[in-house]
Parts: sequence; structure tokens; C-alpha cells
Amino acid sequence: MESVGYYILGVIVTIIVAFMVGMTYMGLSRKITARVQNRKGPPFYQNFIDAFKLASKETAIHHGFMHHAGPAFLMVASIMSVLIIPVLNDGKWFPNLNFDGDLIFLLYIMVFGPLGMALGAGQTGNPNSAIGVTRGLSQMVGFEIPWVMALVALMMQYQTTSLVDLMAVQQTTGWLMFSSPFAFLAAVLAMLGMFRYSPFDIVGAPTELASGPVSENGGKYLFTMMSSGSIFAFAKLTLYVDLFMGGADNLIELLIKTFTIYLIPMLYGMVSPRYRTEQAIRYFWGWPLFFGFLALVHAMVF
Amino acid sequence: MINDKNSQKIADFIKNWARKHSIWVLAYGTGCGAIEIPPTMTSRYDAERLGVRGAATPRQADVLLITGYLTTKTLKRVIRVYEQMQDPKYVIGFGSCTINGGMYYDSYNTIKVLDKYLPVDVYINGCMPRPEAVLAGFGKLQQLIAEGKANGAQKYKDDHEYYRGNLRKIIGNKYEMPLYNW
Amino acid sequence: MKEIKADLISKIKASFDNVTEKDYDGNRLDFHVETRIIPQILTYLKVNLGYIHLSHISCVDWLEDGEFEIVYIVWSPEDKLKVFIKTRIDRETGVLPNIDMIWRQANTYERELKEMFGIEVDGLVAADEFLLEDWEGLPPMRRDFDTEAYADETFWHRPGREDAMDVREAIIERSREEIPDFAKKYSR
Amino acid sequence: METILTIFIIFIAGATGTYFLGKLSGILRSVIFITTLLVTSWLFFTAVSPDVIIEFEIMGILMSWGLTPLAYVFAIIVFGLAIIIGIYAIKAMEGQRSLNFFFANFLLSVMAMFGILISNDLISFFIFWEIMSWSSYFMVVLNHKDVQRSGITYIIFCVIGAYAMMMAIMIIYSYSGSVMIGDFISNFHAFSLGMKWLLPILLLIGFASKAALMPLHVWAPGAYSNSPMSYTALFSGALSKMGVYGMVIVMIMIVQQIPDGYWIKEVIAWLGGITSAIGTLWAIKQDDAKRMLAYSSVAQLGYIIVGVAIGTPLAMMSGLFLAVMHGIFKSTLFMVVGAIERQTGTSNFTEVTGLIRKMPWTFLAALMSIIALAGIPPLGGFIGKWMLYESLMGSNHYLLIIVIFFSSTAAFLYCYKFLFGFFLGQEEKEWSHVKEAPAMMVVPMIIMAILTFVLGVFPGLILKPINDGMQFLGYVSTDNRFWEMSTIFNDWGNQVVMEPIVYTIFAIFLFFLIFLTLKGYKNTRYVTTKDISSSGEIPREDENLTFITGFMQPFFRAVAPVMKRQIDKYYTSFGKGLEALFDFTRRIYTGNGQTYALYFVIFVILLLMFRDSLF
Amino acid sequence: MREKATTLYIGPQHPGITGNMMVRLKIEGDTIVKATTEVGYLHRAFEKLQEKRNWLQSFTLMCRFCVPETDPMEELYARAVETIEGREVPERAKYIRVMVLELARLASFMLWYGGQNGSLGLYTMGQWSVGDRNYILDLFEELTGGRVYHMYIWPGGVRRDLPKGFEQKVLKTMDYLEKRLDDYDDLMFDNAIFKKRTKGVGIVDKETAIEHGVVGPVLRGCGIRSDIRIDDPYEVYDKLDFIVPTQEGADIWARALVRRQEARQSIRIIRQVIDMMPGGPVYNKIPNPQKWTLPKGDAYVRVESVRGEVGLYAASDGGLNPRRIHVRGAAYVHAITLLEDVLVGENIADVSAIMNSLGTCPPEIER
Repeated sequence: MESVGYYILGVIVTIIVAFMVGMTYMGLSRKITARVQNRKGPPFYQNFIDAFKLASKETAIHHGFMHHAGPAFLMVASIMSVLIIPVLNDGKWFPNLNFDGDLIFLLYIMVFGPLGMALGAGQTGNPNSAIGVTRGLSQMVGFEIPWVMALVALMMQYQTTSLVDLMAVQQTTGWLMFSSPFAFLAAVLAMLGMFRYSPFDIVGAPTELASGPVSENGGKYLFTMMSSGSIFAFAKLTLYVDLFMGGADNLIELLIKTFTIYLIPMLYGMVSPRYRTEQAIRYFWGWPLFFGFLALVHAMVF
Repeated sequence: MINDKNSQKIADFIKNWARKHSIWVLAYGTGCGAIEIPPTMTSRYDAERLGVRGAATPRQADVLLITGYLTTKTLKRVIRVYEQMQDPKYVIGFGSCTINGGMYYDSYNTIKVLDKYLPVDVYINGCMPRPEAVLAGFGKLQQLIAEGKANGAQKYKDDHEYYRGNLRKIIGNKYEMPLYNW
Repeated sequence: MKEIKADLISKIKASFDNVTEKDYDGNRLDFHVETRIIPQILTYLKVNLGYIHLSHISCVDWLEDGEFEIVYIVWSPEDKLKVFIKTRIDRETGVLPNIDMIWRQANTYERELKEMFGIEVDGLVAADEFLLEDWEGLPPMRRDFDTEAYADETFWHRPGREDAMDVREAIIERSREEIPDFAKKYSR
Repeated sequence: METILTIFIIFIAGATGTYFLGKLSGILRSVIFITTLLVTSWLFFTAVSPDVIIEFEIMGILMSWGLTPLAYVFAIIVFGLAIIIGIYAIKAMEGQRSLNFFFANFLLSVMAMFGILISNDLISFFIFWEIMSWSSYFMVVLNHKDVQRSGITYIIFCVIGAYAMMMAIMIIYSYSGSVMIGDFISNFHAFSLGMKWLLPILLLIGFASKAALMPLHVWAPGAYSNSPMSYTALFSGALSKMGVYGMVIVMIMIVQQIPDGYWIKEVIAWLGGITSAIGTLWAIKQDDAKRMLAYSSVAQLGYIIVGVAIGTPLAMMSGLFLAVMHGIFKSTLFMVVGAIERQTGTSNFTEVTGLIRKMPWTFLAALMSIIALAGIPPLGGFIGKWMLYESLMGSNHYLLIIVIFFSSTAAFLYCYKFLFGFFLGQEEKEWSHVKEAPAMMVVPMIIMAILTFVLGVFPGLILKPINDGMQFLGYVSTDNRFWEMSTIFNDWGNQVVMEPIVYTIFAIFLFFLIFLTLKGYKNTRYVTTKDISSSGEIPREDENLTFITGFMQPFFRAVAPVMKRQIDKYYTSFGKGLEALFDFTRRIYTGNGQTYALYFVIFVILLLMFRDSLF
Repeated sequence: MREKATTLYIGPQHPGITGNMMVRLKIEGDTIVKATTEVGYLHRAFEKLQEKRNWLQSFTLMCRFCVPETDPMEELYARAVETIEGREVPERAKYIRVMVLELARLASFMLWYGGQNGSLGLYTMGQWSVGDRNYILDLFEELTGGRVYHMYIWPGGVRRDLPKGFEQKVLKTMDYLEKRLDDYDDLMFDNAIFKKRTKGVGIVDKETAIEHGVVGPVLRGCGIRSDIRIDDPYEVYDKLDFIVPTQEGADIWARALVRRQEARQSIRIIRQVIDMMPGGPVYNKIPNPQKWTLPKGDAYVRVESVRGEVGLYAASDGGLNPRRIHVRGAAYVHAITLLEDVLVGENIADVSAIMNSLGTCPPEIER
């Protein structure tokens, strides 16, 4: 961190990398889904075209200030998460707002965006949006509990709330995935909900709610949300890698690890119908919660 | 430095290229043509490889696919949906019945000529058009977009009175058709 | 089948007056009845004789007689017999009894009769509109409604429809065009 | 003359003046009311220091008044809220009945709270406590509606608490012969073991009933929603904190002296956790904003009590910080509801929708307070939540942290419901006449909203006095971490610096807001909420397109097998017990709370007069 | 005063709707308190147009009645005309008709597989089954020249004989599809989430079914063994050996199981028909269509489609044109009164699944 200029440049590069990787992953997910479904599928860069097209839409409508600003809230959450989560182990190449990656702060900043977006969706006055938001919030209560249990277990076990410290621990002890297996299981099962792939795509379920909260967003608004989504996806994947897979030393390693993680919700989603809201919540309060408890017990005992 | 016209041209080219390869079709099966849309979208014909993909609500959609005849009751909804779509937007008339009424030429409840009510960019004829024909229709639309000729939205804006007048003629004054977008 | 039919005819005739029957080949039997006993005879068929399935309600416009013929078709899964209950009502003043308390789906049929033929159904509870929206004028399924004239008056027709010239021209024009690349590539 | 006494005299004079002169003219009443508050606040903030102690004797009992550093923190809440809510109340109460009584009572409440905070002896503490209870009770029954349920429930719980407290005071006095709090604390080790357990529990019952700790929270929804919103803001924001104040003293000063007193702390902490979870669940279910906020208050006080009960330095600090924050954002929210009720005539979510463009400033205040309530950075609520989690982790409360996290995540549901129900959704014709609340109501709300923001960026502003108070309680401040302006630390040495975070958040937000605004500025249009993509149909006029009835039904369906049966059972049995209690009290007394309060006072005075012959 | 319940429109422009129709839902929470079906978006006035056409011209309109499954409509019309006229149909034509009808049923089942799973968010299934459906449509294309509208079964027989080697192609396709149906089972019926989503949802019990005149798989799904092919056999169904499956559950799951077995039964029937197919002519020639009149009379014929009984009432006044053609669609019963009753108390998440399960097909309702 020699200078402010270097710092800002690094931040921008981090965001751009996150955007590109997230978009590419989503494109690859479409491609892989297509292959499973017996078809050729769009090119992997299709999402970039879609995003660019959305950005180049000529007109847009909004239903008021909150609806107008909703995607900006979402962007705050995604970019803040990217900036807080250390991308690589040494942190030289991708500098970020280094508060040691405080996990509690991260937990809360990650819900900042969805809530802002929910307010935007609320202002549209579209019942589909409101229903989608209530579903999303309910589901969030569902998967946050096992997710927090996993995190608390880790934090307690290693007496730190800092992601950087946890990554440093893994340099000596090996991947937390193996030393805290229950926390990993709980966190991965919670991740299924976090990524909102099937069977947890209840928020924007097209056949039920006609795409839910985003049903009034088009053009630049949808573009911002799409970009934010891809950045957020990258942030979440990096978080998992940092937490459980020992972080990454270089970009290639990071890509391999994140994509491996990303395959889990994607492949599960391809062959699953969608849960109803209460079923989704109950799912998270079943096995994931049990693993969460085991993780806590594990943390207490060791 | 950079010629304004040239940069405009390049920007237009890139924009049109993106629009051409990302066509989001509104999920609205207005008529019996809707039966050939699933095959077009699914594994054998797979329109997604051309960037064609469904959109759930009009705010996100680029293309309004009029799959066949429009009854007067549907016409009102179609026009409302069309007006809620964002520019640039395109209309594909699908099937013979959108062109000249097809076999419903003497029906009291279907319109015969779609382009009196909506600015149609591409017609796909046949009853019913095969998925290949639908793909060809999308190909034609892509071609028009690339050439910058698919400007139906502008036409609709310019001739709004004309289109609205034609609509009024059918639905009379009883039905409240709010002037939302214009 | 013959015995079943004979049994049915005797039972119906014993319970209702002014019933004339007409026998057909196969599993079909017609009864011509008065309009007012329609609910009773249908209830009787459903409750006492096992004709539990209302298959169809149709209406034929006999313009020259000035009457509508309403046909109720019921079916018994045990007898394997289709029974047609036919009745005639006046085109202008006729009122049909409501039978949707016997079979719920009759409600839909009656809504359609009301809208398409303008037949009043006594005691029908349903929304005003069924298939048409803001329809004014003659109910369209009446035979004196001229759909072609209405269409000509209301809608545009693309010129050239008479001999389909435009389509032919389009086909010729189309055949001169280059086949698009992707069509070459992907069409089977 | 001593400043403290001056403040009291001004309060009493102000209350009397408000009541009697207010009958002459409304303006005079407002002037007296606001002058009283302004003068006393000014005196408090400028002239009162925590050192001065005055002692005097009434009826042979030594009274000792003085402001401890701990009480100073609470006094800040009381006076800060009182002045802001006072300004708000003048406009908000316009045109309502018995205003003289309201404003006089308001002043009495503030005075009583101040009295509680300065009392160093148990007798005056108790007297002020009772004054506070009565005055708040009169506010609950001010509207003369639902007196039977809300009013009687409230006074019964007041009395339960007061009896428990009084019993404790009697015991203390009869054992040690002194009513000084300081004496009691220093002599506590001399009590027998049974007394050592009984006294704190009695006192805790007394305080917990005011802080609405489960199972003593039953009165809260009715009382909060039944009093005028201008008072509920004070009620929930400041008055309930008096219970917390008492609990802090008991938990830290007394419980620590009990051998195995650890268990009391654990039980109270768990009660606090469960209170927060159940309060949250009930809050989500409410369709009326007042009741929702009431249950939300119960839940939030649960967090505070958890922090206080855990008692590690960080936990205590988080508890006190949350107390301050809760005072700010909850009173803002009650003020918002008051404003909405004033402008629309209802506080029910299912009736009001789409006010955002009619009442933008109110919305802003509500938004900021809700973000603070939800604990989302960068506003002040986050600091408290952060410290609470860190302290729970530092003290190894594995499961409690999950309970707290559950309730604070579930709190998002009612937070969203509050904003959505009032401000978002369809803009209906029915409410097209609604105007923004008058400036005198909006400005206090906005000031409070800004406060939540300022405290979020610079928590040190309030952490400094809290730290002083904690030193008074016996916490040794080892490093300077407690009064760093913008940084918060946990027990393990991790830290969060708020300032750069806040700046980054605002930078990103503004960047994208500008991007969204400027990109295609000319072609971006505002459209009404009637022009939604409702599947191509045009909605009919009489159709309700706002989704608010049964808002979180799927969530409740999911929690039903886990929670619902137990809650129901608990509540029905508790309700039955409560009704039996009602009947019992009604048989003894006339059923009128005011009469009963009089009996009670006489009883207390008699006891005090004949104390020598009794013990 | 506004209503307490929220209004939610499912359709006409909605990804979850089964066609161009609308269900107006009143919801409280996510529970439906009232549902109203609104139709008429597809009303083309076929029956009016047919009165203006002659008997053969009317036939071309027939297959457009219900798009997902066009052949039963042609069969209905052909049989109605034959019944009124008393025209004989050659034996081979009957077998070909059964084959075509069963192929159409199978194609429709494949579409249902896609629709039912798409409504629950399992899009992979839709991609598979709708893609495989193309193989059946290929057969149709070879046989009739059209993928969707065949106009093959017409009064007096079928339009032309089977092409050379067609039977083998059909059998090969059947082998392939049978294999694929097992894959579908793995994806769909072995799926715990699918089971959770469909069990106990959209219940149509026996009483409701009889009260509403429910037909087809919905009726069989509540335990009543009823099938037009057995009860009121037409063509050569009485000579064929097949099972009519029933289930007791009366919910979406039960109906899905019924359809799953029926799809296999269709394959079985097709194999039998090809096995038993006699030689001979396929077409009993009709007179000059411009002068073709039918005797005065009426007929009501029924066919078992995928959604259940489809009937057609035809009346002739002895003239060149039909006096009245009136189609009774299965969806006519299912999509309006039944759907309105079934949806009450259900979750909004299940609306689309219930509609798919009941077989609501709007073009058949509105005609």
C-alpha cells in the first residue's frame, strides 16, 4: 500500500476481476446446464452480451426513488463484500479495505443489499415483488442460522473474528474443511440457499411469481443487478475458499477452487424442483442445523 | 481526434451486435403458435444458443412474439404489454393468421392484420411455422437489428395516434385503455 | 342393451309426463321433454338411475322454427348408455332452468349459452362475461348473426386476400433470397 | 442552591403551570412545557456533574441524592429524548383531549426518571419509581379506550414489581438499618445466604417488570400501543431503560457478591435471549404498527438485558450502547407511527399504503431508524450488535449467540414489513390527500435519524460516558479501546474502524446512484404504481394490489411446528393465570387502577411510619 | 374501501400459465382465498365459422381446437360425420387411427412431463421430454406432412396409407422413448423434492370429481376407473389389451403416477396395433365436397384424450354445411369450475402445478 492511487487502482481491479469471473461462471453454468439438458447451449460469454444489451437499453422506467436506488444498494453490498474478503492469501495483488475481514461485519453487510433491493421492489407496488421479497427474507432466516453456526464454531475455535486470521491458521493447520468438517457441511448446505439456485430459487420463481422482486426492473436497473449478482457470487465463493479451503495463493488456484465450490449448488440445482418457502426453511433447519450443532460441539470439545 | 460520426457508428455497431445476440422473448403465448415455442427453446432446436431466451415480464423483454391470431380481448393485453416493454423492442408476427387472418378471415373475434396495431418487424408465415421457420425468423430479426432497421419502437412512437386509432376502432370506447407510456 | 333401454324408458315414463323417446343404434337413447321438468328429470337420472356424469350441454339454433333445441347428454358408467335429454325453447322468450346445483360444471355451459345465444337461465349466478368482452349487439352464435359482415365492418383485411396474391408474391420473392447462414448450418 | 434541586423545582413548577395555566391557553401551555424541558435539559447538560451529592432528612429517613456516572448515561437518554419528543409532542398532540394533563404528566414522568437516576437511597428511589409508574399508567389510560386490558395489565405488573421491590427494601432496612444503596452494596456480604439469593431476585423482578423481560412482558404491547405515540416514544425509549438501569446495578454490584451468582446471570441472559426471539416472532405477526413496535421493544430490551447480564466489559458496554441506541431509534419509530396516525387516522399496515411520496421526510426518518434497528452497518445499531456478538463469543455463550442471531435476522422481516406496510406498495387514491407531517414533528424525527448515523460513525461519542459509568461500576479500563472515536474492539483484539467503511459505502452508493440517474436520463421516466406488469391485465379500481395481509405467512408456517405450539400453550396458560389474577384483584379492590394506586401509597406510607414497631 | 385480500393475476402473460387464460387470485398471505378463471383470450368462434363452411372445409378447422393434441379432434369430427352419414370405415384405417391417436397421446404426455416439472422449477425435465417429443413429431411429419396440424384422420378413413417401413420406424422410436421414460422416472418420480411438492396438493376427491363431472387422469387419480376407450370403445380399442391405471391419492402426485403409467400403456397399444394391423384400403371415398350433404340428424361422439373425455356434438340439417358443431373439452370442465374450487386454500406456489396437473388447455375451452 504505497499510495492512495495504487490503493484505489487495486480496488477497481479487484471489482473488475470479480465482475468478470462472476459473469463467466454464470455463463459457464448456463453452458453446463445446457449440456446436461441435451443441448448445445449459449456461448460462455453470453452473459456479457446480455449485460451489455441491458445496459444499452434506451428507455427505462422506475416507480420512485427507492426503486430507482434499489440496485445501488445491492451494488454496495456486493462491492463491500468483495472489498472485505481477502481475495488471495498475501493480499498484495488484490488490496482491499483491510479490516481483517471481520466476519460479523461481513454477515451484516451481506444483507444490506438484499434489504435495499427489497425496499426498491416494494415501491413498485407489484404484488409479485412483495411476495418474492417476503419469500426471500423468510428463506434468509432459514439459511442464516446454520451458516452463522458454522461461522461461530470457527470463530470460537480459533478465537478470532477475522477472516485473515482464519486464513493464517490454515497455513499451518491445513484446510479447515478437514479440521472442522461439520462446520464445512453446515456452511455448504447453507450455501445452497445463498446462491438461490434450484431448489431454493423461490424468490424469483418464474412460474410462480413471474421473476418476483425484479419483475419491474429492466434495462440499466437489471444490468446493475446482474453485475452486482456476479460480483456477489464471486465474493461468496471466495469467502468459502478463504474459510474452508485455505485461501488461494494465485488467481489460477482461486479460480479452480471457487469453480469447484460453485459446481455444488449448480449441479444440485439442475436436477431439483423448487421447494415451497416453508419447505425450504424446514430444510435448512433440518440437517444443516444439525451439522451446525455438531460444529459447535466440535468447537467446544476441541 | 475521433470523428463524431464514426464513433457513433462504432457505438451503434457494438450496441446492435449485443442486441442481436441477446434476444429476450416475452413469455406470452397469445395463440396456438405457442405450441411450437417449447420445441424451439428446448433441446433439438435450442434457440438459446442464438441468445434467444425467455423473459418473464415485459420490463425485461426485447421481443414480443405474437404467436398466432389475436382475439380482440387478447389484443388489448398485448398492446398494454407492448407499451410496458422498454426500447428497443421488436415484434414478430408468427403464423399466417397474423398476416392476413389466415383461416379466421371471417371470424368476428380475431384481428386480421397485425401491423395495423403493432409495428411488426418480422412475419413468420405458415400454419403453423416449424421451429426452423421460427429460428429463421429470429435470424431475420437479427439481421435487421444488425442493419439498424428494426426500429419498430420508434415507428410506434411516431405513429402512435394511428395505431391507437386502429385499436379504438375495434374495442370502442367502453374499454379503459390507459395511456401509460406515451 | 335393449333391456336396459326398455327399463329406462319405462322408469322415465312412469315418473314424468309428456316424454317422448327415440331409440338409436348403439348406446344412445333420446328423450324429448318439456323445459320445466329438466332439473327434475336430470336429478332423477343422476340420483336414482346412476347417470352420474353430465357429458355435454349443447344448443342448436333452429332459426326457421323460431326455437332453440337444448341437448343435455348424460352418461351412466354402469349401463354404458348415453342418454340425450332434448328440449325446445322459444328463441326470444324462452327461459332455461338452472341445473348447476346438480352438476357444478353446468354453470359454465349455462354461462356460454347465455352469452353466445342470449338464452336466459333462471337463477344462474355467475359473472356477466364469459368468452366475449364488452360485446354489444346480437349474441354471436345465433344464426342470424353474420360473422363475415361483422368482420368486414370491424377489422382490416389485407388486400389481395381474395386470390391470396400477396402470399404468392412473397413466396416468389422469398425463394430468390439467399438462405441465411445459420439456417444452412442448423436446419436438419 | 443545588442544581439537582433546582431541576426538581423547575419540573414541579412546570408541571403545575402546565396543568393549571394550560387551561387558559394552549400556547401558554406549550410555552411552559417546552421552557421547562429546555431549562432543565440545559441545566442538566451544563451544570450537573456526577460528583455532587446532597443529603437531607425527611421523616427521620436520610435521603441522599446525587448523580453517579452510570446514571449520567441514562440521564443523557432521558433528557435527550425528553426534549426532542417534547417538541414533537406539542404538534402531535394538537387537537386531542386532556392535553393539560398529558403535558403535566409528561413532565412528571421525566422528573421521576431523573429522580430515579439521582437517588442514592432506596426510599427515594422507590418513591420516584412509583411516581414514574403512575404517570405512565395515566398515560396508558389517557385515551379511555381498552382500559380494562391494557391499563389493568400494566398496573398489575407495576404493582408486582413494586411489591417485590418494596419487600426487598423492607428486608434490607430491617437487616442493615440503612437504606443507602452504597451501604447495602458494601454490607451485602453480611446477609445470610438465603437473603443473598432472595434480595437480588426480588429486585430483579421489580426491574425486569419495567424492562419487559419475559415472562413479565405481557403488559408491554397493550401499554405501548394504548398510550399516545408521543408518550410511547418516551415510554419505550427512556422509561423502560429505568428497568435496565436497576438491573445493571443489581447484576454488577450485588449478584457478583453471591457465591454461585453466576447462575442468576446465566438465567437472566437466557431469559433475555428468549425474550428477544419470542418478541421478534410476535412482532412479525402484528398488523398494527404500534403493537409491532411494542413487541419489537420487548425484543430489543432482550438484547440489552443479555448484554447486561453477561456482564463482561464488552457485554456491558454493548448493553449500555444498545440501550442508548434503542432509545434513539425506537422513539423515532414511535414518532413516525404517531405522525402517520395523525395524517391518515390509522396505524394499521393493512389500511395504509404507499405514503413514501407523500411523506418523504418521515420515510427517511423511518428508514434510518429501521436500518439502525436491524443492526445493518453503517448506522448505530450495528455497533451495539457487533459488540454484543463479540462479547458473547468472548464469554463462550455458544448457543445464546445463535438465539440472538436468529431473532436479529428474523427482525429483518418486521423491519421490512414496517417500511413496506406504510410507505411502499401501491399508492392508492384513498390516501392521495395525505400530506407530510408538520415541520415541528418532522424535524425531531430527522434529528434523531441523524443521531443514529452519527453514533454509527463515531460511537466514541457515547462510549466515552458509558466507559465512565462502567468504571464507576468497578470495571477497570485497561486500554483506551473504549473511547476510541470511531473504532470498536473485541476481546480478541480484532477491530472494526467505522469511518473508512462508512465513506466507502457512501462512495459506492453515490457512484451507482449517479450512474443509474445519469445513464439515459432523458429516457428514464417515473411511472405510477398502477402501471405494473400485472400479467397484461389492467387492474380494476376496487382491487387491492398491495400484498400485506398475512405478510410473512410462509415463515410462520415453517416455524409453526417448532415454536407455535409451545408459544400458544404458554400464552394461553399464562393468560388464564393472568385472568385469575385480574379477578382476584378486582374482588379486593374496586377494579379501578387509580383507586388502587391510592391504596398502595397509603400502605407504603403507613409502613414507613410504623417501621420501628414492625421490625 | 379496498378489499382485504390481495389480487394476484396469473396470466394471460405469465410464465406459469398453461395457455392464454387468466386466473384472478385473491390471496391472504400466500394462501388463496378465492380464485376466478377468466377465459376468452383465445375465442376464435370456430363453431360459428364451421356453420359457414361445408362439411369438408369444417374439417380443416377441427384440429385447431386444441393445439397440444390435435388428432383426437380430427377423430371426433370424422366419427361424428360417419355416425350421422352411416359411412363405413375400412378396418385398416381404424388401426391406423388408433396408432395415430396413441402417438398423439404420447406426444402430449411428453409435453405434460415438461409442463408439470417446469411449473415446479425442474427445467431439465422439460428440455428432455419436449426434445424427445420431436421424435414423435418427426413420425407425424413423415406420415402427414405436418408437425402439429395433421389433418390426417378424416371422414371415411385416413388420408393416405402408411409410408413404406413406417411401422419399423415407429417401433424404433417406441423403443427409444421407453428407455427415455425410465430416465424421466429417475429424474422426476425418484425425486424427494418433487414428491414433497406434489403430495397432498391440489386434491380432487371422489365426491368433488363426480359433482364437477371430472374426466380422464384426474378422475383416475382419485380412484375411479373410467376411460372412454374401455367404457365406450371406439375404433378397435375393444380388441386391444391395455390397462387403465388408477391411484388413490387424488393429488398431483397420484395424477402424475397415473399419467406415467398411461404413457407406457400408449407405447404398449402402439406396439399391439402395429402387430395386428391388417391390410386393405384405408379410405372410403367421400363424394364431391362441394355437393356433399349429410342426412338430417345429430351425433355425440367421445374420445379419450390425455386430459380425459373430449366430446363432439354435431347436428346436421341436411344441408351442405353443419348446423352445429359443439366440442366438449375436458379442460372446459377442469379449468373453470373445478380449478376455481380446487385452488381455494392452496398455496400460490402451487397454482401452476395444479393447472398443469388438471390439464387446463384454454384453446379447448374457448374454441
